[in-house]
Amino acid sequence: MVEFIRLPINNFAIYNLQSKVLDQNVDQFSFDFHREQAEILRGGDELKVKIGDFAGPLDLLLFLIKQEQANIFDIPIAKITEKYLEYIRLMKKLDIAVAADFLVMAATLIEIKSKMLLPRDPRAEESEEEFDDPRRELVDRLLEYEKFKSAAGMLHERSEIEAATFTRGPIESDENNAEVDASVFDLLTIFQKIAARHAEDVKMEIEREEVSLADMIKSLKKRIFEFGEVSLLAFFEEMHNRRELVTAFIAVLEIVRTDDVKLTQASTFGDIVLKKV
Amino acid sequence: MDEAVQQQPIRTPAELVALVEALIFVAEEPVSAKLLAEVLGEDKGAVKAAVEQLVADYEERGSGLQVREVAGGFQLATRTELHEEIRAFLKTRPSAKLSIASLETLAVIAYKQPVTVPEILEIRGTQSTSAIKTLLDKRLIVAKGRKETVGRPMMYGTSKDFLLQFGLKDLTELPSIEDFEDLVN
Amino acid sequence: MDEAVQQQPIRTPAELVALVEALIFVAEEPVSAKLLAEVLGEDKGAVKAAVEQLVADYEERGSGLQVREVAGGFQLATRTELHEEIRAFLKTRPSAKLSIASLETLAVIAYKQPVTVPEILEIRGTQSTSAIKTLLDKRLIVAKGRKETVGRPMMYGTSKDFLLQFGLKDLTELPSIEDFEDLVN
Repeated sequence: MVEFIRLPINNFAIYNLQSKVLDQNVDQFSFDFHREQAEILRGGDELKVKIGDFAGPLDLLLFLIKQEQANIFDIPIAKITEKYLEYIRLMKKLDIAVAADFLVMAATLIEIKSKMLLPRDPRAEESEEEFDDPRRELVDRLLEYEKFKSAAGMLHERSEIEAATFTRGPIESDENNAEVDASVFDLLTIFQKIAARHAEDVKMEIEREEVSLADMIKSLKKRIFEFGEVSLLAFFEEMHNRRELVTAFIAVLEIVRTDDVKLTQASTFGDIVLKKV
Repeated sequence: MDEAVQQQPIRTPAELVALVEALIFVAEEPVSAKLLAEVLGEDKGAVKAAVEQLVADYEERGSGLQVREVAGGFQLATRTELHEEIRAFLKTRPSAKLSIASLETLAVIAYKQPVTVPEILEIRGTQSTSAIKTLLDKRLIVAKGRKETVGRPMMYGTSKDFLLQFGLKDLTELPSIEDFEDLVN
Repeated sequence: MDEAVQQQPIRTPAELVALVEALIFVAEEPVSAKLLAEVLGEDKGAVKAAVEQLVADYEERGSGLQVREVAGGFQLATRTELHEEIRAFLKTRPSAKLSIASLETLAVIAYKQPVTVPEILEIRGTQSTSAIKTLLDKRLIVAKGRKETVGRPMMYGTSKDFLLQFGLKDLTELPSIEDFEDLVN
């Protein structure tokens, strides 16, 4: 019911909601999140709610700290925790799945808040510097995270510039084939695809009738004497499953042993041809 | 396209030459002056003049490239005199790329090694002989002895070069299904 | 290659510039000065000078194209200012942008490589598996073996495509992560 449009870097998202939600209660969206209020845009029977879109709990925290114009080294933890929980409640109201990481952070914030309320050990008060601020670890993480967030912004700008340059169209000397440059990730995904394909084949196999060795020998003999020679590759490719293939293989061995037929191969790994002598 | 025409952009002749050059460069096939004029919302005569200017520019400065008219359109191409060096260069290109069939076969061999041709056939559902030949030629796989079953088929496994090309220290570094479990689904 | 070196072709500087131009054009990927020198049997210094001349030539005549250094090689590409007309011509829309989550994950991988999923989680404070999948699909990152710790998790690093798509000569061209600290405070 919610269409989620991500707008990178701008840090907000637009949610399209069914009118049903609109009728319920508009008040619930009056959320002071973006620079102004969350915008509610009506269009036909759709309701769009524009609220902050955050890449993770640290992203949200940084946004709240900036919105409150607070000092990152002295976070007003009670206020920020309250705002943080408000956001999560809004997400839940909008029926947007809240990632577990956001909930973990909520718990961390509450824990820090309660620690801040505890009276300080009077002995520690002698030197202010040694006071172990419960916020310290969080601040360190935020500072570290913010560097990478800025780096992400830099990458975004670079990709924008890059998207504006184009390389030449195909020319004659390019071999036009479907070749791919592979990584180990490709190997694994390809292997999984094959395995999935194979699983389907196995299901179908059950329905097929089995060909007896005698029938196989008969049909192969008929072909050899009709056409003079038979490509083993082509013959084996006609087989539908492993059992048939084994039967076909034994049939070839039988024919070579008992009849005037020989096997020839032009090159190593090349096709093998069954020929009438 | 109509929008462009209505806009009637004001471009200097030099700007038009540059644009025409860029469009001929990115095009997938020779581009006609008519098409260029349409896209740019310019007069066909102006575009023709720009193309002529471009042809002359490449000619005059003794560029390794030329703008030539072919199949009713214009195209950038290398100058014919340079064909020997170009051929020599194109030959040196690393052929590390693999076809889908080879890649599938390689994937099966990597994960199921040591594995025989009939076993690969069973897993892939198609013949893999030419793919196996390619992989042997590229030294990505090697024969690993014979399997002690009917017919004693040859078994294949990945080579040292395989590890090198895929940047693996050893086979235990191959990603497993579990590594990507969350990612792949 | 040895043949070419023995031959010691005598070319004027202008001829070398033209040849370098033609080879950069035909190559499907950026070409390094080293490879050009090898193929042409020329001194690497002479080739570098020729490339520099070529870059300057394109710049000076206000061409719609540019010769630029990216992913360890040289490449011909259109000038950024012309992107609107080129898009209209190719009828392409700007490619799908990466989400903030993917960009952040990519930033962590670019600066901390080789890096494991738990390490990325640590910095970003959130699971990044779907972002990693996206980045692998787009070939911006590659698996770089396993870390020798408990569970031997896969490590990730950036790919050549990353350099290409972000217009970087090499990883050292990335601004230092500490430079972003000043912006923060």
